[in-house]
Amino acid sequence: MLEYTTIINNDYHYVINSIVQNFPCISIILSFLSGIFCAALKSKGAKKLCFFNLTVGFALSLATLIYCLKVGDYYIYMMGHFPAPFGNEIRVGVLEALMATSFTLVMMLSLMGGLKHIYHDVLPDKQEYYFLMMTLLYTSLIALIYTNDLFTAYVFVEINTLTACAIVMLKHSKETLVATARYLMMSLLGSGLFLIGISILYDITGHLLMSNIKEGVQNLVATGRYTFPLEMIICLFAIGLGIKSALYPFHSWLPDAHGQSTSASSAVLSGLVLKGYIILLIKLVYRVFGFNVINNSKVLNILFVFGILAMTIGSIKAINERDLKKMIAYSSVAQIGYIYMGIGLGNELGMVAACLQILVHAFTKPMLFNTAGAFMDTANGSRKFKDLKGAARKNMYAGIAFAVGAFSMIGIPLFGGFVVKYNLAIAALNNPSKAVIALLALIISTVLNAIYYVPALMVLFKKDDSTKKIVVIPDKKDLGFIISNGIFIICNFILGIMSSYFIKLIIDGLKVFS
Amino acid sequence: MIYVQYILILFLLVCAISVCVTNNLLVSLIIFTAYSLVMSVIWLFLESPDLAITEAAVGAGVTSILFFITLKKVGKMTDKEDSDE
Amino acid sequence: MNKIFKSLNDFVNGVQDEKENVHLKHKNKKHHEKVLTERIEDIVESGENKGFNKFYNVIAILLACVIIACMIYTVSFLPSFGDPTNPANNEVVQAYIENGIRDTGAVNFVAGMILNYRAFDTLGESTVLFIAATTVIILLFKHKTKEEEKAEQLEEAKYEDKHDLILRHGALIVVPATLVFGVYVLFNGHLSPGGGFSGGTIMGAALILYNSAFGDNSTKTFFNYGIHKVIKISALSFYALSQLYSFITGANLIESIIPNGIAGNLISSGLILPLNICVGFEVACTMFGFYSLFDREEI
Amino acid sequence: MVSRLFTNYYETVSIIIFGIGFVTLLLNRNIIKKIIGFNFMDTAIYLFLASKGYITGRIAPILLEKLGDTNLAGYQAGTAVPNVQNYINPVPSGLVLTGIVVSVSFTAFFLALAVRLYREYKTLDMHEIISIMNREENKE
Repeated sequence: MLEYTTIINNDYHYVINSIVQNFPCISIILSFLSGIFCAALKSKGAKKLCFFNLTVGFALSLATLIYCLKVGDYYIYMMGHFPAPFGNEIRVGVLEALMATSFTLVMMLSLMGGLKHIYHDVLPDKQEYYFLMMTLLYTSLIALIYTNDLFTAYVFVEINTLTACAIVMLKHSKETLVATARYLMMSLLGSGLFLIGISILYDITGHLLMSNIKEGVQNLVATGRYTFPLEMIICLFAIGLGIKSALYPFHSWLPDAHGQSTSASSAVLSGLVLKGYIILLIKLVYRVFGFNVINNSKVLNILFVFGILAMTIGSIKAINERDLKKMIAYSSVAQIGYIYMGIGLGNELGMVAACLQILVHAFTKPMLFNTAGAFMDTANGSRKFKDLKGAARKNMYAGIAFAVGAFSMIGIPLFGGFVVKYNLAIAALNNPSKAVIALLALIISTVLNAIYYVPALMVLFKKDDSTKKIVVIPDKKDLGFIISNGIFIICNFILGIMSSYFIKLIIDGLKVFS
Repeated sequence: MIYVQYILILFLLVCAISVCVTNNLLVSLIIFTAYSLVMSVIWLFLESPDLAITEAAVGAGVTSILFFITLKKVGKMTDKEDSDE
Repeated sequence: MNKIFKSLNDFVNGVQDEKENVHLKHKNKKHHEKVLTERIEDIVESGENKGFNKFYNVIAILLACVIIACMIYTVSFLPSFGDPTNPANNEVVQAYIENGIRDTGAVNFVAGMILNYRAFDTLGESTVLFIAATTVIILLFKHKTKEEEKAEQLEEAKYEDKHDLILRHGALIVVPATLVFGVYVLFNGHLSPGGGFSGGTIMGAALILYNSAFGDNSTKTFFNYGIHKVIKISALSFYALSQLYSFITGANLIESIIPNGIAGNLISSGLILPLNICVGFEVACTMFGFYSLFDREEI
Repeated sequence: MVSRLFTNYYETVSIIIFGIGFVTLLLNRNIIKKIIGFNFMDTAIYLFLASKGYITGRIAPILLEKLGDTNLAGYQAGTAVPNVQNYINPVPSGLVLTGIVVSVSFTAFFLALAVRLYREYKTLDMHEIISIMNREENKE
């Protein structure tokens, strides 16, 4: 750790020796500013500003990642003139920088891939607001990744919720309003539970900063005081964030919200927004309670069971679904289940696998949603499988990308999804009490994944004999779409083939994470 | 003074329960407004004047106005449908 | 059953109406049939659901009881109310009170805390308000052509004199007082209770009262969508920029050039006063914007 | 346990209101009722937080000269400090202030959504809206 002292009196020694350390803060405030200015611009200008901001953000977070790798340690950055229990601070390490970089990339690519649909689905006089919401969503995501203060995390969770609801709602149709209302309701329940958890935690530890809370919690556990409230707080956090990240019994809002919205929104929602909350949960596990405290509580078992239920029941629901986008949305439920199972295994390897799954899913699902949008173009906007027969033949680029995504989700070697399943299996073997169930669930879920993705591929690649009239002629040479899917495919292969490098990165990151 | 606090707190509880029970939207909104106002008084008792002034302006003021305009918009102000026929 | 009869009655009425419009006979009949069948479906459904509804209510009460019981059990373990030795009253609180005036220059420690020590949270908070205003604009704002606007203004002018007399005369007294009080609360945020948010809301409430008493046209002379946008964007961007400055100087240990002034004076406490003013104007605009969007779908 | 609940009466009541609000938000069918429930839930949490900051016999965290804290220049120069024993905890107030803004934003958003939903579906009943939506979807 870099030199950092906390002294109550005004003797603040704090050494910042490098310009790079300012980059996370600059990227957060910069995206705030560009989000605000988007309101003053027209659609085209807002788009340019949004992409400019994402590009700059990508460069800044990449630089931060390289710096962190070089130093091999985390650093703490004061947000203001006062060090942390008094002021705000952000904390940057390898894992955070890695997540921020990949999230920026995913967001840029999914916006690029779905740009045509945004112009089609959103009313022309409201398009600038779409980019405004995206920019502020991005702000809240990176702030959630970097922040080291629970209440700041709460504020940014709320920004995240509000913007996520807004990007669902911006598609001009009746159904999205209903989907937004359900999504908003569930999110509010989640935030309420999260906030009351924070209040009780503040009451018994007296701090809001994650590192100080951890000290307090370790003290309380050592002296054996407040055991029931602590258990309750962990429950509240887990349920609150579980609702927001669509853990199985609380997933009811997800298929509608992800299925009805425009493809870029679905891509960002399932690829990034859900992951933001899960990263916050991992942060809570490591930084607020400490791994051993969480491990001793029963909450991990509950998360484990819910994760396994999500993996199987989400897949079964996806099999029954006759709607392409909703099928992919249910597949998201199943994939979120993998993450929770990894966390629930309660060992380091499981956590590594969960982090890897966050990355793999973030690079795969947006591609699937964007290609689904492209398929819908060939069938006059219908999402039903019966209309989508042979859609992949009409748009070969989308077909290839969808196939890659599907193979990755099923878990075929060489693709990212396989690595996750392999690592989850190893992690499960390290935890004898849960090994049998976890392995069984992995096998069943893989089979179920194959059961719905393979027929979907077969339908999409089937020769279409019927001579339906196509009203909207699909634009096959949509350059942004092709480039974004190309990069997604390459990232998927990189994650699949060079996985050992990423696993090493994540292990390094988790070491300095707590 | 402590008994005043007890009474106010009890009032909050009664408000919360009665909003759940009543079927009339207008009535429940009026109860909500009263609840907000009492909440701001309670915050004065808790020595947080910043919160009291904010809650009085927001909860009993603007939020209630928004609720009432919404009711006007959806035509439930006169309450034709909800009342028992 | 009553409801079925009522809907049948409605249907018959509809048919009678229809006889008067001979031209649309066929179309309308079909429409009415559809409505009737759907209605009956609804009623049947709700009849079936009656048992289910009761079940639902029971579940609701049970769920509420379980949640409340768990949490109350938690509360019984928590530190006592009003005890000075609670864990929450620790060195952080001590530092806020002892060093507050020296560090921030604000006599109101809460204002000093939220606008100087923990300014990042507050930046997020005002952004939440900004986003909410934007979502309401997305949902309810209607772009009107110039002709529509003119027609509406004429319509408004007809009723201009018919606004309630008591309301107008009352507003003449109350609006300036409220406005002045709002400005006072806003500008004294660092000296007394209040601050940007509450002051802004009070000012917004005064604007709302003015609007409902004197009508749309008189408000439009000094406040319209363009001004609303400009105030919001400039206030928030000033906020973000000043925070960027303060974060970067703070983290790099550079002394801030903004003086704290003499504590207790109106113009003191560094950035807190300008930030309060920014937040206040943004909030006033947003609150009035909410009202006018809900009421007339424009600003 | 019951005596503890009576000592913490603010917390107890706020938790009860929280439960009521939570269930109203989750299970009430009317959207406006849902929003009122959400407001109850949030204000209950804020009451809980604010009661955490209260200390018996102390006053609001705004410097008052009548309590003997008169040396303003000294406090600013750092040569003297105000008496901590006079004031309650300012942190919860600040947090609640932030929270109130968040909840009013969500209320406005949800209400606007309710107005739009009513315009499209002519009802405020969430179940009815969903069943109408499903019916329309199946027709297509």
